Amino acid sequence: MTGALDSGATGAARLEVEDLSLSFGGLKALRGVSFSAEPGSITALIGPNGAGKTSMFNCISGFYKPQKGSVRFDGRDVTRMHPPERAALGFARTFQNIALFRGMTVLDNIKLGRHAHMKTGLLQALAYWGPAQREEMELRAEVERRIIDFLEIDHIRNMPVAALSYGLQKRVELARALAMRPRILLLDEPVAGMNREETEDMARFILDVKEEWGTTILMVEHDMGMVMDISDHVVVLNFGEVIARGLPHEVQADPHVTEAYLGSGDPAALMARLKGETGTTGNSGAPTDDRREDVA
Amino acid sequence: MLSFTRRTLLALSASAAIATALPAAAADDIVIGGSIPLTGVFAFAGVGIEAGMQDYIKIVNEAGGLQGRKLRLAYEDTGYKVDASVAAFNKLTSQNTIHLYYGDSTGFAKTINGELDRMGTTIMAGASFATELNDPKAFQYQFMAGPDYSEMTGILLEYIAKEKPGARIVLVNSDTEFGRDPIAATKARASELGLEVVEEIITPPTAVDVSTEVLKLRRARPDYTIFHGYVLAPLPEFMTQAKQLGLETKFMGTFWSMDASIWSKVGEAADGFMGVMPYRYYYDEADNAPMLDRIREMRPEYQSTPYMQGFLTAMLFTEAAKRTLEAGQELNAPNLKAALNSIENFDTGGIIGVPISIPGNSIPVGRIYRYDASAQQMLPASDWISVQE
Amino acid sequence: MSDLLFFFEVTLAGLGSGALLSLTALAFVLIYKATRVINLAVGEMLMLGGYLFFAFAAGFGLPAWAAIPLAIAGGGLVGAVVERGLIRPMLGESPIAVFMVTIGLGSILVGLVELIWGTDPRALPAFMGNTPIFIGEAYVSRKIAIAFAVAAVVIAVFLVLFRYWRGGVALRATATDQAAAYSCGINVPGVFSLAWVIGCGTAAGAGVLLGSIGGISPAMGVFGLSALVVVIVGGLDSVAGALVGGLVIGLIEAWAGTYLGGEFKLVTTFGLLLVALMIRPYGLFGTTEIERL
Amino acid sequence: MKIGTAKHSYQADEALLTTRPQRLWMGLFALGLCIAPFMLDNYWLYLACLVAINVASATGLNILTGYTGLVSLGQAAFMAVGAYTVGWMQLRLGTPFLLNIVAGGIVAAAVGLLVGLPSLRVKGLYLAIATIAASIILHFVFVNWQSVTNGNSGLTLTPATFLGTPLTDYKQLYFVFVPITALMVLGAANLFRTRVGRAFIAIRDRDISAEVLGISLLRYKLTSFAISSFYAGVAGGMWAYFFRVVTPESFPFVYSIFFLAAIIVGGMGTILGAILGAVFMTLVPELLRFGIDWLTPVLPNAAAMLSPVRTIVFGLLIVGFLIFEPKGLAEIVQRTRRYFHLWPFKK
Repeated sequence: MTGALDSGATGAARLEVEDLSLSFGGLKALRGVSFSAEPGSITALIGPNGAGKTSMFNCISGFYKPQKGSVRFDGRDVTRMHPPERAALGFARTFQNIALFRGMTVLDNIKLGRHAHMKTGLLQALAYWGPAQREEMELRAEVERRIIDFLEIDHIRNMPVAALSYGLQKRVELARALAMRPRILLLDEPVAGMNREETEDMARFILDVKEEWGTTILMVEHDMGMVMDISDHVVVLNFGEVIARGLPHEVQADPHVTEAYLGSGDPAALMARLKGETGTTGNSGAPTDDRREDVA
Repeated sequence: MLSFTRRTLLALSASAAIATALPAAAADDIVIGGSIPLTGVFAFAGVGIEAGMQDYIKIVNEAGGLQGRKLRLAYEDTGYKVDASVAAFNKLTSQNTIHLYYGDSTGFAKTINGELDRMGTTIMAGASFATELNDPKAFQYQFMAGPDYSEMTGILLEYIAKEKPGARIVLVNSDTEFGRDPIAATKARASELGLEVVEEIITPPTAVDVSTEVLKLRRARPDYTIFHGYVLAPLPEFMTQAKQLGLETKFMGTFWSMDASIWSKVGEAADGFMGVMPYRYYYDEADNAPMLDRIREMRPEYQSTPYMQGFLTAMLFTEAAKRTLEAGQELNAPNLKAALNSIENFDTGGIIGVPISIPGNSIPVGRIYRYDASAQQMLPASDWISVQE
Repeated sequence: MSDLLFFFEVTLAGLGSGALLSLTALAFVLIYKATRVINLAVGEMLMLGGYLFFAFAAGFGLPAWAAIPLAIAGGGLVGAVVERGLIRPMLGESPIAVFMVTIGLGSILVGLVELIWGTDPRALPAFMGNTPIFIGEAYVSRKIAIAFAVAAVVIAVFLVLFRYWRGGVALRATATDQAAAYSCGINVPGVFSLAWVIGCGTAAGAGVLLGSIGGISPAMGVFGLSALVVVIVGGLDSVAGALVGGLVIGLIEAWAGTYLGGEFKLVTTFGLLLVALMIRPYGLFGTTEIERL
Repeated sequence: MKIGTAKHSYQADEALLTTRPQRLWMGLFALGLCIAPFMLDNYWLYLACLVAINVASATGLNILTGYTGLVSLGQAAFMAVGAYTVGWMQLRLGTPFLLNIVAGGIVAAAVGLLVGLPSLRVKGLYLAIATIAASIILHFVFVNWQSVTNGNSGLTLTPATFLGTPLTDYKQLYFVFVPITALMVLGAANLFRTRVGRAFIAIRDRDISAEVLGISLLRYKLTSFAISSFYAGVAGGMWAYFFRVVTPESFPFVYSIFFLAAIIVGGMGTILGAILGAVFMTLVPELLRFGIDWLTPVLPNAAAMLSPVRTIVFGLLIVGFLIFEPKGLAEIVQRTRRYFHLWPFKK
């Protein structure tokens, strides 16, 4: 057990999605999507609203069962696995609308991330005795050392999350995902609704995670500036299909992509977004997909 | 939290002491404790019981008490809930020396009897006529001022067997401890007497709609229907529907559904209801019933059957205490119970129409009364019947 | 008497008491539909209706035709007061918290009734007549037959009102989407009040019927539990579900009570409830939606 | 704010009582609990025992409802399972007291596990109603499983024997019940320092995201049901030794509502809340009894008002706390603490 705790990252994993199809009744959310995220790299999944990005994420983390296709994790087929089992393998994610546990402090939220890797049983927990206590202490030490310091959230560790600003909540979510010992980190719109400064901070943290933890990162993001800045690889979805993929600058130049975006909203804004202006996804902090998230 | 409790306790017990000190309580009072249901589903009984006990105590005290010692009733309302009854018991016994206690329910009696055995200071009577309690071995310090429930139905059966040998009987009982109490004994006794139990109906305790049960009754065509485990509802509805259907069955009940004032509110449908009653009614004009005269003198208006029960219980408590004191013995449970059991051919002043003896825990005598809707009274339908063995 | 006739009679009796359950369930449904509140105090509202009738008819000596509307209006008034005083402040709280408020309310109502009228069970003044009704050879208790007829008429009226009356349409609109109803100019708080007034009035009316059959007592609110089963089985937001569910439960209770024994009534109903919850958690006719905390 | 530098170790920071005044108060409280039986008369000892039983059961319900967010109206029925188990073992097997109590808890936990199964499919109000159904079915079993439960008459227990002494009076019972309850409360507090407790809270706050974070809903919802019922079973076992008669009518449905009311009034989802709530809700009706004592000279029929007034006050407390102080007494205590922290000589 102690050994396990030291190995914060037991190596980045390779994620492969192959020919994935998902439909709700008659609505086809994903049609034969294939892509891969290479170990230790940042892959961005982009596309206009309704393109199927969140559905993709939900298939990867196990909420949705795709009708066809597979998800492979380091070559292992995980398509039929339940979310908790995937978590134990090293899947970690953040949510589009923050899904922190409002009844807990920041520290407890982060600790919760480690759940799948801990062993304390019910009776040990009731007694808080021996191994249980040791495990908690080791967790605390590691969280303090590797996560709280790293993400610069020392000052808020005992605050209830409900009292935090939006940007900080997003950061705590990242912290919780890191506590999950991710081998692949799924970030669902990590900077949505943030101001420029917060966005830059977050971009820096994501890069730091990649460098220091060496984790594979897959993110959905609307902020093109950030996507272009930090991604190693970009996959573009539209109407549930992959319409482009490649290096950031290649994708940026792809006419299909421009067309997809232009077709879906106010052209000026979208052009601006493509050029890398920030803060375009709205700053309500409560993205539109509320209900879908709940059903998920 | 603790300081709160303690402080409150001190304040409360001080003021409680003042409050109870008001009616000039003397240290050597003989205290009758009581867990009495003045509220809740059994309030109608508790209110009468309390009045009856108070009145008898007044009579004794006006005559100079017991060897100069006054009687006093110290009681609490229980709402007919066992835990509240136990709480009241503990509160009262903590504040007073209590040798005589009135308890309100079977559950309470069973709960507290262990405590009584341990304390050895107190005997108990109460509102429960449960068959189980009528066992001097298991409940050595318990008694009841009348027949137990099985003895009550036994008296009814005795009457039926005489009126109509071989009669067909339906038993209707509520699905409670109270309701199910006498079923087995009743069936056994009926077959001994050559009566036929043709149907048993169990109703949920809160039954409001009895149509299906009435249909069962109609199919069984009994001569007599014996209810047990109810105060009033759903008896009137049974009787109304049976009348509509032209059923000939006679409806009978046991002590707790025998009060005349309850039935007077039902009206015409109540006419002809019969049941077993161990005491005389308030208005009974019997010779040699000085206590009834006395009650009517103290209370000009009708007093309920629970009143009589309370009155008689207080009388028996007093008699036991009196006999113990007269024998120069200490007031404790064994002495009091022995004194009580020494009661033989005792005249209750007419509350019960025949002299009584209490060899065990009950007084197995009673009489059949029938409700007359025009007179709004329960009138005697038989002589006194004893099922003492 | 043939077994078949007996079965037929039992079935009729079951339908009769089922109609009362439907009526009570309707009170649940009306309130739930508009306000998403499960009002566990419906049983106590029903009891209160019985006592109000008792007060008007026996206390003030009013004739039944005057006492019944007064009892229903009294129930509605209490509903309005409760909605404004207790339920509206809870707007936006978790459904469980509001549910618990109604449990507390039930306790308060029981206590008040005990304080005012005492705890003794009482019989209501008779107003239904006594002549038995026979369908062919089968006997039906007159009170039960009347209860059935009244419940049937009331439910039919509600079904029509929902469809055609403006208030009914507003209620349905509010039930579907509160925010949208607001933006269409529907007075949503008004609809909430209306639902509580009508719901509690209906419960009070059911209480008068129930009380005239079995008498009244502060404990008669337990009937609400059986009605709760009806709405869970029928669907919390479905008037038709209340109707069908009530009849189904009434029949099952009658059959179980007759052929198994009275003690099986409640356990059969609730056993059925568990099965229903496992198979169709949203009821036979309810909208597919699982309540979230 | 507790800054890391103020603590010598994470261990100290993770302790249940982190400040010196807290430890002082707890010490005083424990001392008070030890000497209380020598100060109290029989009636207050009776109440103290009853409070201990109710605290144990309310703490269990709080784990399920307050922390895991699964509403149960079946706590009294689980207590009944524990009480019957204890009664049966005491009478038929004559096994030792502590073993019986633990067995009562385990059997109740098993039943709770079964009753918890619908929680995988239904939530919220529907689950609450499923637990009502379970209580009614259990009641039916108690009435009809004659050979074990003795039907309507129920079981009459002999006193418990502990270390060779029969536990007959309330002082003796106090010295057994209070430590048991204290242990159970401590266990509950410990639970929420570990991953198990965190998982419960996560399920309450957002069960869907909890699943993605690696928490098996199936397992933890059922675990929560089992623990909660275990607590109820142990409390029911103590209840059985306390009243010594267990009948189907001993644990009515309102007793389940009582526990829900206790955690609402005390404060859901805090250890302190369940304790305060159970103490408060047990003692308030008793204090009303004294109120009636005072009123009697003025209002002759005051005694007849006690039970309705209790019923009304019970309802008012539920409604009042939900509307005006949804976080319960525990929040009031916290506010008071914060207020005193502003004093110059704090800590």
